[in-house]
Amino acid sequence: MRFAPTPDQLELAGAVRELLTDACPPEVVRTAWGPEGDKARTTLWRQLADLGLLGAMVPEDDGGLGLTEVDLVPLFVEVGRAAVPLPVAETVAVLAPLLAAHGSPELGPLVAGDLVGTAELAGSGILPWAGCSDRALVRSGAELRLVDLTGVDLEPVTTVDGSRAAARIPSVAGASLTADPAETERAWLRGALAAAAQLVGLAHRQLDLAVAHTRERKQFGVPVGSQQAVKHLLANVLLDLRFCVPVVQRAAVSLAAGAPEARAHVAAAKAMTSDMAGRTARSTIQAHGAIGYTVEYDLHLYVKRSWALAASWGNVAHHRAVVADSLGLPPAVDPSALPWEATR
Amino acid sequence: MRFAPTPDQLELAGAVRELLTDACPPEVVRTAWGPEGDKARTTLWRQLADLGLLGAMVPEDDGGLGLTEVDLVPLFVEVGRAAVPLPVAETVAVLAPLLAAHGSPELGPLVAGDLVGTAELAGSGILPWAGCSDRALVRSGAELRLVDLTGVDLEPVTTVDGSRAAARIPSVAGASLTADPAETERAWLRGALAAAAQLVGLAHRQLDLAVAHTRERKQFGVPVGSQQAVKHLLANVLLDLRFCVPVVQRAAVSLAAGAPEARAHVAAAKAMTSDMAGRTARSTIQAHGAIGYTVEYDLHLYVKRSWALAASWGNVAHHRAVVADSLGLPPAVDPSALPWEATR
Amino acid sequence: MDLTWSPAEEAFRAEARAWLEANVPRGLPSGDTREGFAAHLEWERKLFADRWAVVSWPERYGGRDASLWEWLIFEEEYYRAGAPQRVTQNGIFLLAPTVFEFGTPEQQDEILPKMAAAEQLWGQGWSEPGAGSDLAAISSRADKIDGGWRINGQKTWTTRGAFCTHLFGLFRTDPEASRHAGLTYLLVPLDTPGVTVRGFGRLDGDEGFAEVFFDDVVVPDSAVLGGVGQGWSVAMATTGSERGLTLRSPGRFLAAAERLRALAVERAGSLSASARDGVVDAHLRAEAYQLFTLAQVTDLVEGRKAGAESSLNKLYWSELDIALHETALQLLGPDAEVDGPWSRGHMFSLSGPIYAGTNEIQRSIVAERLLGLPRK
Amino acid sequence: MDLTWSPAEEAFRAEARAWLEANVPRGLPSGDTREGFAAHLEWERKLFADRWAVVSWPERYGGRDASLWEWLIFEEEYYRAGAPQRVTQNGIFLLAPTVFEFGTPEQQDEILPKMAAAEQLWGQGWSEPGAGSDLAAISSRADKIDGGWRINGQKTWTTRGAFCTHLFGLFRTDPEASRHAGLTYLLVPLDTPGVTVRGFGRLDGDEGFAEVFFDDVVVPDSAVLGGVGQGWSVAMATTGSERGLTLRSPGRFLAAAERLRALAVERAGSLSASARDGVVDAHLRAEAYQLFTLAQVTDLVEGRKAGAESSLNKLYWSELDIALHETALQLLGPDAEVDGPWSRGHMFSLSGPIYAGTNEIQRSIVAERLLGLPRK
Repeated sequence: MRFAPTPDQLELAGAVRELLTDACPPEVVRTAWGPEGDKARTTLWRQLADLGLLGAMVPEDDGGLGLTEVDLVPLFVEVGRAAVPLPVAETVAVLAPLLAAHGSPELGPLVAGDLVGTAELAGSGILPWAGCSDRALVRSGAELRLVDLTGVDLEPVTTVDGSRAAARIPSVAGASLTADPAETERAWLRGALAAAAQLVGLAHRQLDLAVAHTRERKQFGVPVGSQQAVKHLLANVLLDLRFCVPVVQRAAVSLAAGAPEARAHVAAAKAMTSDMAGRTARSTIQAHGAIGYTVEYDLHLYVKRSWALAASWGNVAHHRAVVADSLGLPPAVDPSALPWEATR
Repeated sequence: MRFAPTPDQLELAGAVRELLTDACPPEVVRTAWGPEGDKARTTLWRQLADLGLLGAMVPEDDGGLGLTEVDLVPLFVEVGRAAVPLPVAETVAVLAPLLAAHGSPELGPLVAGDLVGTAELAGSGILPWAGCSDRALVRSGAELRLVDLTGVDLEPVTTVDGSRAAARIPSVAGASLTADPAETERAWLRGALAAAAQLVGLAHRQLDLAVAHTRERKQFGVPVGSQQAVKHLLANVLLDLRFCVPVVQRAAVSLAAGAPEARAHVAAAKAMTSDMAGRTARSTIQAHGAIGYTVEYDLHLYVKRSWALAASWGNVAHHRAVVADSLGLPPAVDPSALPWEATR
Repeated sequence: MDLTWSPAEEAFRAEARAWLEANVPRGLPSGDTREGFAAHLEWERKLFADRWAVVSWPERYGGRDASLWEWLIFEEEYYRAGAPQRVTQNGIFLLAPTVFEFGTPEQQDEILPKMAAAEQLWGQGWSEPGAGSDLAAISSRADKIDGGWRINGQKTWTTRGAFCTHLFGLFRTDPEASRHAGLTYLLVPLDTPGVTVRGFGRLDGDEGFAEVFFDDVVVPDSAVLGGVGQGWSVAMATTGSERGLTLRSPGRFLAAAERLRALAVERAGSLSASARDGVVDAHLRAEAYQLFTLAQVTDLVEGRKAGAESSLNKLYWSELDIALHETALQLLGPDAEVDGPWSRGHMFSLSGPIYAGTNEIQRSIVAERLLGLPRK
Repeated sequence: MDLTWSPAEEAFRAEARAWLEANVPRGLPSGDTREGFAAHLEWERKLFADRWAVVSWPERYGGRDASLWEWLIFEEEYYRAGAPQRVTQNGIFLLAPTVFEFGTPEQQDEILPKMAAAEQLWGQGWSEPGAGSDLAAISSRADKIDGGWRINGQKTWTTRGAFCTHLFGLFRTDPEASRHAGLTYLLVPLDTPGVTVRGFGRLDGDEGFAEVFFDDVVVPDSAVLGGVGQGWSVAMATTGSERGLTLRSPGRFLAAAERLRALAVERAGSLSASARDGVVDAHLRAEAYQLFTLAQVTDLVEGRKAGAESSLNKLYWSELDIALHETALQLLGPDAEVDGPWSRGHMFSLSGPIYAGTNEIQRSIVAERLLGLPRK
């Protein structure tokens, strides 16, 4: 038993954090919202590739880092903290390991940063990051297919988080990658896990902004953050957040071990982090007051990404239902009959 | 449109409040917990009869006050505020009007205060106030039966609110009063409405105690109630409570008018007040600190009655489900399947 | 207790409903963009033309002398018909009651008809960079000059300020007086030389706010509303106005709860248990808010003042609005991130606990004024 | 990251489980009544006899020198087996760590074995009528006399005080020093002349609390734990003890969540959607608390201190405990008002946010020490 990241894991996460502090400050996320975003995105993608991050889960023999889901959690916390406006999770956690497993020739350029890959398995019909991606992993039933987006005419979809560059999933068949339900499930769980880890990082960032703001901002002659109501609001955010972290870590451990509990453990992680994300956004906006409610201030960049990720890869209702199943809970009954009308 | 109690209603409620302030202070409620309770209860019951309250819903021709459910709400708020340790609601709102409708000879002695009557229609198997009652209205299917408790060997049930004098419903058949589902439903809705109104009064009392305590109690050199956290805690209690009141009033208006919405409106009232009761108890105990957690202080008398009433006459889950039905909401689905496993 | 409407009120409702059904514009863009605002102005002018813009105002200002009950009925029908939030609301609901109470006859005749007709569009100038919740910290100043006042300073968070023609606000006219004292309520045309307006984006991206800069802006003495140095009490008096126009309309939340119900029915295939509970709660709370308002209006009509009670309203509707929209997003599942009425409504709802006095401040008001807890 | 137990740990678990299955008493009455307490003492003495009373203590005091991991395993098995909460806990979990850290060898040898054997039963004497959350307001005093101290004053909220034999507490030994200074940690046998103990009822009606009155009570110099005037820092140091014995056992909440799950299965016919969600949440949160603790123990084992983090634990388990029991009451429907393990557990849970520093104080600690928000 040693339930803490290893020094190696911390070191790698530290390197990613350092890179992203420089390479993905709020201005870069903000730029991704506008038409000027493409260049910044390309540069950033290349930098992530240079760090080896894009091949993190690709075996070393295939030119990757050979890491597991457990190693990935601290990395995706950093990706979340910086709100990287690129499909890092989709490429690193979902697409690249699948391509590697199937010996796809697309793997090399993807890991090298020459291609950007996104993925959508929920069946929402909306492909995030479509506008900045070259390849897309989509699902048809339990089959996963790889679509080449080059030259495809995309129908953009406006999303709350303007950096998502979303579009309707194009009606291009693509090439079948796998139809193995176990492999599809694993890809789905990896996507959900990566989303959960990002939600942790995004919440950290929102909380840091709120703490910095309320320490400085004065009203009634004192810092806003010295008011008990604000203190307790933000203490609750930290509480919420800190208890999500080990649940996300456990999900990674189970998934990496191929444990049968992985499905329930990932569901626990995604359910808790998605719930937490909603509360964190609301509380940190509230702690900021009016400035938290503008697009000129940075907070919204992180808030909106967290809303997007909370709704993606299964929302709270789905993942809580998965946990309920794993507990063997009977279905809920609808107790609307008056006592003598009971229909049991 | 005039959505406020009439001067007459306020006057009657004022009279009941005045009586109960004298006749049912916390000591009387406390006494009802012990073996000494019987005498105090009998005296109090007689005082309520003298005021005419026991026949409040009995037609004037039958010796009652001829009031409606609308008039009853402010009265039961007062009964709740005082946590009267007697089946006032069961007798006044449920049993007496039924006996009157069926010309029962038991009506006279009940209204005169010579008999005490209780009721249980939920089918819980537990009869509240059994230990201090002479008659009990119980249900068998949709049929309501009147049981004479005289000389019946009761099997007491210990409840959280020790004043409830509960017992297992005795296996005595009793006399059939009605088998009309509409009449049974109306009796049930009146019981639920009376419980909702009492919950409002009980919450008021808890809040008053918490405000009085936190104004006086000093810690860190200032009154506890000057701390923002305590202020906001109790402000939320008032908020919760104040928005329950008109919902309870509307339920009474609909029930008195025999409106088809009565079922949904009573459900709204009981769902909201039961939910509110839980939050109020928790918050007022918390505001008191350790003293709120003892039986030597009065708060617990009101807290425990409110827990009992929240669970009686249908709990939150039941009444919320009734409202859901009235809205035509489809049944909930269990979204535990992964997207490609969907079974719709 | 009486929850029925009179035949006259029912007739009023029928007339309003018929007119709204025939006239409410469909698919109006957001009123917080420049193009959208123009479309909304057109709608406002249509409302005015048929005397639906300010139903509770006297007829001479374009109203119908409607009772508070009729006003509530109109609002219910307005939102039920899917009509948009009013871009004129800061004038009609915040400034107008103050003008009715404190304005000179000249000010009333000058301001109210043009406001009703949406010819003058009023923005609120209360907050400043250093004075948000702490409004008494206002530092923008107006110095007395011959025949008027010279204004210097900055206001911010002026809703739709970039599209407004006029601003009402509090300015410090006595620099010696501190905090609440020495403030004056002034009315400023935004085309006065020296005024600069800079719009900026709300959470939903629309240019819904503005900063307003004052650089030696001169206004005449007639710009003072309610007396020099009386600004604080004039501004505060509005919140308890007996005309009740500052009540937040229950109609908006009833309509939203009904749209949520329809969404749940439409998305029955993904109606989770907690979302279903959320729909029920939204409905219960919207109705509770309506009923609470009916009781308040009864009190107002019978001469019992509301006062600090309005803090309860603010807390209730703002939290209801958020919960309602969060339930909608749950129902939408992966579609929740798509830009649309629900996601926009969700973002808008998050401003509820912040503007017009944060909910933290409202809770303290409730605790101190309604419960009598000690200030410190 | 490693979430597996070593073979030795698994063997320890198996041994504990087997012993508990064979020995845990069934249907024990509440330990907070006089009769119940006697039955609990018997259980405590059986635990001690087979060296399960204080597994993490050194063998010479009756322990097994168990690691923190083994302690967690034992606690998990203890609650899983349905064993009762420990009536000795205030001694074992609150006083003992302090004695290990600050006691003289003589104090350790005198106190610890008897505490482990449940021969000495320790109650906590911190709160006073005027000093609850504000512990530094303690006014009970101990005056220096030749060879010892003379105590006068009153303590209250001493858990199970009416059944205890000894009390540890903070007393003011320097009346000139104010607030945190001038307090001394003293150990007082309750049979000392001048001590009066009066039990009183908790919310569940049991005599779970006591007031303790001191009327010229004389104790020797050896009653001082950790130095005269050092009481505050001695008392506070305990909460961060590296021995981790003050951690709140996740085992208790895991067991409660599992009982709740079983209740839901048993009452499937009345499992409403919100109660079902509540069962899931209780399970998620109990596991989160367990996992958080595993991470904390990893930190402790590797020498990273916990500190103010313990406020997070307190907030989390106390709120989880309430929510879990509220869900149980929902599941029980009309039976919720019947006296039983769930209704008693519910009442007990409501004390969680109050004792050992209210949750309001814990939130302020989190905000100030972990987030760095300004004190005032």
